[in-house]
Amino acid sequence: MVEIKVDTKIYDKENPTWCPGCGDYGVLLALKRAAAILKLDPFKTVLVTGIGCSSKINSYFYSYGIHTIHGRAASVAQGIKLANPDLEVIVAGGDGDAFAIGTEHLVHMARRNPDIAYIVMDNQIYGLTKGQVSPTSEEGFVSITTPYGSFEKPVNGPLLALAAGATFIARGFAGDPISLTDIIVEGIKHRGFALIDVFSPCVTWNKINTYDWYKQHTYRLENHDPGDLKKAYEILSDEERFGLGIIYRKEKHTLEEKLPRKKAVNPFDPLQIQKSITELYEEFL
Amino acid sequence: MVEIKVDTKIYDKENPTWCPGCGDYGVLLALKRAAAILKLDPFKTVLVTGIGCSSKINSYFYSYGIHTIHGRAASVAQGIKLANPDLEVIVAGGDGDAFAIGTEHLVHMARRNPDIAYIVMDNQIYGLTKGQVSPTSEEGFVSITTPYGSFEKPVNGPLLALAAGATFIARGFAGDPISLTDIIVEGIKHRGFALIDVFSPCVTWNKINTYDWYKQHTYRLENHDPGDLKKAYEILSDEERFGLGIIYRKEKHTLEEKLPRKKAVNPFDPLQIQKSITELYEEFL
Amino acid sequence: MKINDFTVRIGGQAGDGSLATGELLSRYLRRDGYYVATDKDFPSRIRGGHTSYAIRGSEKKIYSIHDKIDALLAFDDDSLKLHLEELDSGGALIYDSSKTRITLDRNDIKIIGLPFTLKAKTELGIEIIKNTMALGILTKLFNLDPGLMKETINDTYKKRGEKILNDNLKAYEIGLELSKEETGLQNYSVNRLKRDDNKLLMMGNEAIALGAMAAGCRFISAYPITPASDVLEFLSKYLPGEGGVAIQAESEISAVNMAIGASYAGIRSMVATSGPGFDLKTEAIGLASMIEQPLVVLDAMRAGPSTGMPTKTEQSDLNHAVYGGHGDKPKVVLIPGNVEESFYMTFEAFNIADEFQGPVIILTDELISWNKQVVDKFRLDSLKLSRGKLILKIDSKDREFRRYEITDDGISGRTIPGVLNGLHLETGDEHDEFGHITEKIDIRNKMMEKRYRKIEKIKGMLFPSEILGEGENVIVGVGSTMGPVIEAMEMLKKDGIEMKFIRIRTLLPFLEDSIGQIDSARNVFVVENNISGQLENILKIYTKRKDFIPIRKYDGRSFRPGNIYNKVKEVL
Amino acid sequence: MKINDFTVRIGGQAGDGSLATGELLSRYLRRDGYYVATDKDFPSRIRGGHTSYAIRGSEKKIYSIHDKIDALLAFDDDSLKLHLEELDSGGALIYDSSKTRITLDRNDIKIIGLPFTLKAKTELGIEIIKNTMALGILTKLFNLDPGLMKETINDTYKKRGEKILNDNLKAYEIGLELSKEETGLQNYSVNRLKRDDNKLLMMGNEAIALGAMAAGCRFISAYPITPASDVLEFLSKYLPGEGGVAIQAESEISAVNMAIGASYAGIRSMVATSGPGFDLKTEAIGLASMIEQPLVVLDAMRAGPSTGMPTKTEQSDLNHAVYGGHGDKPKVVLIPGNVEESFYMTFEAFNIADEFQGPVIILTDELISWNKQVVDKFRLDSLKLSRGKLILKIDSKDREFRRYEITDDGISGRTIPGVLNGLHLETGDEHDEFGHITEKIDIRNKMMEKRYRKIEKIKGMLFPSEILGEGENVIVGVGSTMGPVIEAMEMLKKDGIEMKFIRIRTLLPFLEDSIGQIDSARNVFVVENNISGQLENILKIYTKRKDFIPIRKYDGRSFRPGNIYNKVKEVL
Ligand SMILES: Cc1ncc(C[n+]2csc(CCOP(=O)(O)OP(=O)(O)O)c2C)c(N)n1
Ligand SMILES: Cc1ncc(C[n+]2csc(CCOP(=O)(O)OP(=O)(O)O)c2C)c(N)n1
Ligand code: SF4
Ligand code: SF4
Ligand SMILES: [Mg+2]
Ligand SMILES: [Mg+2]
Repeated sequence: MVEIKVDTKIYDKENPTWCPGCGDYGVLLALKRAAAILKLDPFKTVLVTGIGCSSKINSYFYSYGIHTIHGRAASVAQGIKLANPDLEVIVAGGDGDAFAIGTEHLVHMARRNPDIAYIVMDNQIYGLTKGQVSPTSEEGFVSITTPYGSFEKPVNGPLLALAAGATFIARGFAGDPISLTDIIVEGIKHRGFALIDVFSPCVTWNKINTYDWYKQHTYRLENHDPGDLKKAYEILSDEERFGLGIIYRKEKHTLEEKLPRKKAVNPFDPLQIQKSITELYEEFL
Repeated sequence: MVEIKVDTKIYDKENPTWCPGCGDYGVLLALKRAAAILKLDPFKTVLVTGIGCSSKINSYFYSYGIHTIHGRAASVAQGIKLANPDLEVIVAGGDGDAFAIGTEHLVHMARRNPDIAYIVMDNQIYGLTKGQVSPTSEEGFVSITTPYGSFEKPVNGPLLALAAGATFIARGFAGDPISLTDIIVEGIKHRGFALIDVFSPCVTWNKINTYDWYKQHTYRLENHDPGDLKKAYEILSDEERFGLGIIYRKEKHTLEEKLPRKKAVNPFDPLQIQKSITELYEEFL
Repeated sequence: MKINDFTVRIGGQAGDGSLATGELLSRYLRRDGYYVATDKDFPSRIRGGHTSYAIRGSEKKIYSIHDKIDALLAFDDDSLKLHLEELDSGGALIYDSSKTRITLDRNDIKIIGLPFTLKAKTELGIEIIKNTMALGILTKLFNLDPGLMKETINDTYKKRGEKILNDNLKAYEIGLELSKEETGLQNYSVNRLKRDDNKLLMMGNEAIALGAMAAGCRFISAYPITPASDVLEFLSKYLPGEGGVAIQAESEISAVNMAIGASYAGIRSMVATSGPGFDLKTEAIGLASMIEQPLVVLDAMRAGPSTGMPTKTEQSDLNHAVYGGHGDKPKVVLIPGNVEESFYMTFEAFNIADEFQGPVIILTDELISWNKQVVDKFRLDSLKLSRGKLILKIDSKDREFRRYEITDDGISGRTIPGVLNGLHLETGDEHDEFGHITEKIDIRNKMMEKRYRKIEKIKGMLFPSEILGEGENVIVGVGSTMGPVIEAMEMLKKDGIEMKFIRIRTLLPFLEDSIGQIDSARNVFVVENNISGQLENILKIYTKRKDFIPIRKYDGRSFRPGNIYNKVKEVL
Repeated sequence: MKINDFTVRIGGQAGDGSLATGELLSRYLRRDGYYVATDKDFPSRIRGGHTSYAIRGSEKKIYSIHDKIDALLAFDDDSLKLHLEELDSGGALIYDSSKTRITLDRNDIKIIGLPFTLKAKTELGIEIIKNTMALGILTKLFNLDPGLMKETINDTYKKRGEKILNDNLKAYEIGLELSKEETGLQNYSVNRLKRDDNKLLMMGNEAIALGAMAAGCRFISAYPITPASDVLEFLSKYLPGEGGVAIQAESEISAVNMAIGASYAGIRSMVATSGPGFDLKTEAIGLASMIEQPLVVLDAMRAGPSTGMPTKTEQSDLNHAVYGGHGDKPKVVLIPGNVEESFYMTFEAFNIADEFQGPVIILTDELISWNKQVVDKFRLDSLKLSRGKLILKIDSKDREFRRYEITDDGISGRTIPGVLNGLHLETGDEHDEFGHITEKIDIRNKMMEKRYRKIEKIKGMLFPSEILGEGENVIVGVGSTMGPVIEAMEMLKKDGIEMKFIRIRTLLPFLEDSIGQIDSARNVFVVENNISGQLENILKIYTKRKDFIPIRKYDGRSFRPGNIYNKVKEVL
């Protein structure tokens, strides 16, 4: 892989307040790089987040942004995309946001296949609330709410999204923002729903799943055909070693395309929307 | 398959108010037969439901019952099972309950693996609210809320549950209550979470997915090894023809077994629970 | 003697067609120039259980049925048991003589047994068609116009195919034939009114959907729930043609968050729900308030608590609408009194939401939501759309836009994604003018005050109380109780008792426009469809008086005028 | 001259250890016989941003810090900027001379610059240890007992390993050495109090967790949220040992429904959350009320609306607790005033929930939730557990049990699955005595009335208002404002102004026990930590008076006594 030199400065906004060393810096960098490569217009891009350390990312990325409530970013994003399909809509947030309180929305978003990329910054812990177990924490994981070790099998987010019908599944690592850039570029380019699960270490609360741990437990997918659904299930079913890269990709009609309307109403023509309803009076005679 | 003659009368309660011909009658019959075969003690069994036509089933089945709110039966059931693992806890309800508003709970219940069987009475429609599209309705399905046809890929409930970590997945058909009985028997016997997805036609609102339709689109699994995870994914990935029977089964530790407590507190000893907390004072000195 | 004003009740088992007959009668009446008010009562199941449909036709505008009915069309024994008492003397009981045998000790009514089921089965082979047949006897009793009735049947069933249409027309003819011997009801001097197409027959949910469409709402996301589902259903049919989206979400929580997203992107959007779903939307409504996004929320109230009685009516979500949700956040709560007003209020709700940039909640109850009334065609020319401080072009080249600029009236310019130089962050965290997250004391205070200033500012746009009648005895009410209260007032007037009716239409912010009149009244009756006195408790915050006389009902059924009349008479 | 009563503020960047130092000081003070009240202020992020911790020690029982602080330990410039004004004359400013250079024009304070960071780095190689070092100068200034301090450090750090313990002990010694030259503060006559182990140092969340354990709560399901998470965290540690379950659910909705399930199965259960999560639980709390299941819900209030300021305090969920949720449903809302009371109220909440069979909501705010106070060891012997009409053995052999029997007091026998012959259905739909779903008018009315009768019945078990002081000028408040109000009253007393403080402890059902006193008072000040006057609006429903004088604060910070004192002085 050759590192493409890009100028990410135009996407700078506030300085991050994440802890020094937090994986989320790597994700932010990769996102900025991807945006630069794709030449995303900040005025036509919306970065939608939930609540969590990771969800603060839209304070630090120069585009339109909406920082919603915990778990609901996916739904807000779908509303935005349906209302104005011309916008580039990207969702980002934590593992709690996506795979705990937001599970329902992720699953249904996947089956609808809107043209939205969802970047999960997965640190296998609840960062902002100070170190509770997360749905992606491994069994036995000791945290302040699981002092005797977690007694639940973790959620396998990408596998779940695949089963729900997602048309693009990838996994990245914040410790390798250059490779991650490529994944994000592909995810954003993908026409349809793209789930990008990124291992993004929390250096403050998760002393198990460190950068090193991820290096040991991940491998780069080589010669993998993302069109192979069976293989995708196989890769994702492996709960010991995690393949990094694009795991599954298939073009299908997007939600926006499948809607019955011919052409979306134009939000920039706000007063033309008022409508005579007299033609509907027939229903009431 | 030989039909076992069982006396189901002791499980009779109120007379169902379902529409004549509703698939749910078949599910109720199968459940009563299964209960009789397993000799379930009505006083030690709890049938937990959400809201919907199907969720009224615990008005018609003689056991303890709790008819909760839409989508939350799974959570209530887990609370019951954790509080008193000696109870036989069964959940039943509709496709809306399980795969729309309750998605999140189903997924997390599956990964926790409590010893609970969940019977989904899937009619691919919202019955009680009068015929709206359901998360399991097929693409193109015309309903009162999708007059131009559904534009969403349906949720594949059993596949989702498998991806979430369920240890027992089966599919049945209300039109064949005898085979369904066996499936329910096995599901209840299974130590761990069992998802039993039952095609249960709504004769009033769903004129597409009729008894005949299901007969044409289902087949009975023969010589299938439920221990074969890959095969299970394959069977469930088929969205044209639906295999009936036990699709996946694997024994794993249950949630109740994995909890850190030694022995569950006894709810029948209600006043012994008051506890001196002085030994904890040390934390506060 | 009642003149051109009568109520018919049709009762039977759920799913057996009484509702369809009621529909036909209502449609006929509208065509004949009548105003109509209806009241459905059916169980929360799909088939079976007692269902009944009361239809009142009148020359004057009405919003309620009578206490007494003038004809009872009873297709099952339950109808008789439950409704015979309601039947006014001089009225008619019509029963299906092929199903029921009757011995009654009332000789003040006309009793007519006709073999509907038998005839339906033998002559047409379809039992359910007995309903249409029964229109024959109603035609006779109330001297309706058979030609117009046939036209109505024709227009109603022609879309359903030749066979169904013809069967129904035939059934009606048989009904007329069967009724040939009967005479009309004495109490009525039914003149045919003028054929009039300046009126429409619709339920509140439809009026709301139309109001939304007229206001340019192009996005609804909702989750089915009784009695709100019709709004999504109606808009699913018509929004796509306007470039809009109607989407059934996976839950109420998803629905409201999608609608917030659409609103953020610049499209007028709404959600429609009832009690349980309204609860679930609580958190997101707070978000809309905090990020200052317009959002219209319909809560069609039903009998609670919890699942309660889903197909029954109640006015018990006032509290949640006004006070629900953690934290202090401005919102607006409107409550229309009838179907017609539901249209106008919905239209204005979108303007209000855009003007003050926040959530507007519309409360209806089942009596309005899904009972049809005849309304005058809407004064569409009088409707003006205003989008408030929506900014779609920005000249300044500042890197970030002051989305939450502190202004005198608290309202800031709002821009949407896609606008050049309009970039900002919206966040439910406390924030500064650009939307940057902050916890600074001075900014926090300014932002809280700004948000509350907006509410003061828009008070002028909101719906003042409607005052009807005069007198030192006052009735206060909200929503659908309007209909029965007006009827009760007329009954009282006949007894020489003049009442003043104050109908509150904006619950939040509470407009204190009628407080003076409430305080100075001799007696104040508060009519509400709930057990705990939610409206009364709101009034008590603003009024000096504590001695309200409650008139409450919480059995899931709407008020009858007599409930109010009797209570007033007890006291006065 | 202050005697054995002083406040120290320690300020720095989040995550750099100021909180740990405050902890040590608090623990020391408890050991030395002091009562302690604390007030933390930190941002909603993990590292960085200004954090400060104020600790007050006093001989008498206290629930609030002072307006003025006696020592400011400033580890960064922000601390100086933000808190110097607070520093009382005669007090001491201690700053880190290796980081900051100071030129100040205050000569009424002692200014002490010591090179903490430098020393920490050079002598121990760990910057963060400067905090412990700073305890040296505090020891000197307030004449604390170095031996007891070392013991405290020892007990605190010994679990963290030899190295950490020794480093901290060494740091303290260095701190003492550095401070050798300094003299004590003049204003203080600090006698060492009696070493006293009849007191405990804890935060409200811990008191609540302990109250729950004592009451036999054996199930908590919760979803992490500031500032309630500690309750789940504490119980995760200790419930398994009692055969109980503490489970972090996938969401607040799941949590509350699990807890309802556990309660239904006969185990006392609770949930703990804050604003956004409280919203999400709304629907299920209504279910608990309708199916009549005991449930204890903690809402630890934080600054809203929406995400608001998660680590800041507010009293703005009163409305939602009292009025939230669709439909009319009985529930109980309690609000404790301090850490100690939180324990007792939680214990009783479980009894109340069992007695009336429904949800009991406890409201705390951040000032109580996670600020530590010294409390007297609990009077455990005085606590009596009552499970209400829980029935575990049934003699009758009826096929179904009358779970919702209509009784005089509205309360029915409750049985649980597993009980022979206790079989019944529980449902959120309206139901008859056996739990069969029904919509019959008479049963509906009886059931609604039955549920509301329960609330009347249990009023006697609830917490009456607490009245402190005497006089015709009254302050009304709830929750944590108790602390600052008491201090303000003392300040006013010195000015010759006697005040009466009415602290409402049960918000729902509203106990009208203090209404007479409120109505007859000359002036009534209502102190509350919110912008909209939620408490005032509740009072207005029951009182005749409308002329309350609001004292409100909504910047996310707790009241200081002076905020109240000043406002009262303005008026009186
Ligand atoms: C409804 C609701 N519940 C709980 C919270 C508290 N909360 C804030 S962030 C968070 C989870 C953080 O974990 P994650 O989503 O993994 O993000 P991270 O901080 O690890 O990046 C929680 C539970 C909330 N804000 N809203
Ligand atoms: C929170 C909430 N939302 C919506 C409803 C309305 N509702 C009742 S049943 C139901 C869905 C019914 O469909 P399904 O779960 O498939 O059950 P079925 O009736 O088909 O058996 C809905 C949406 C409700 N009761 N509560
Ligand atoms: S707490 Fe963890 S996730 Fe949050 S900013 Fe710090 S390192 Fe990152
Ligand atoms: S509506 Fe459908 S699901 Fe409901 S009872 Fe009738 S047939 Fe069954
Ligand atoms: Mg995380
Ligand atoms: Mg269904």
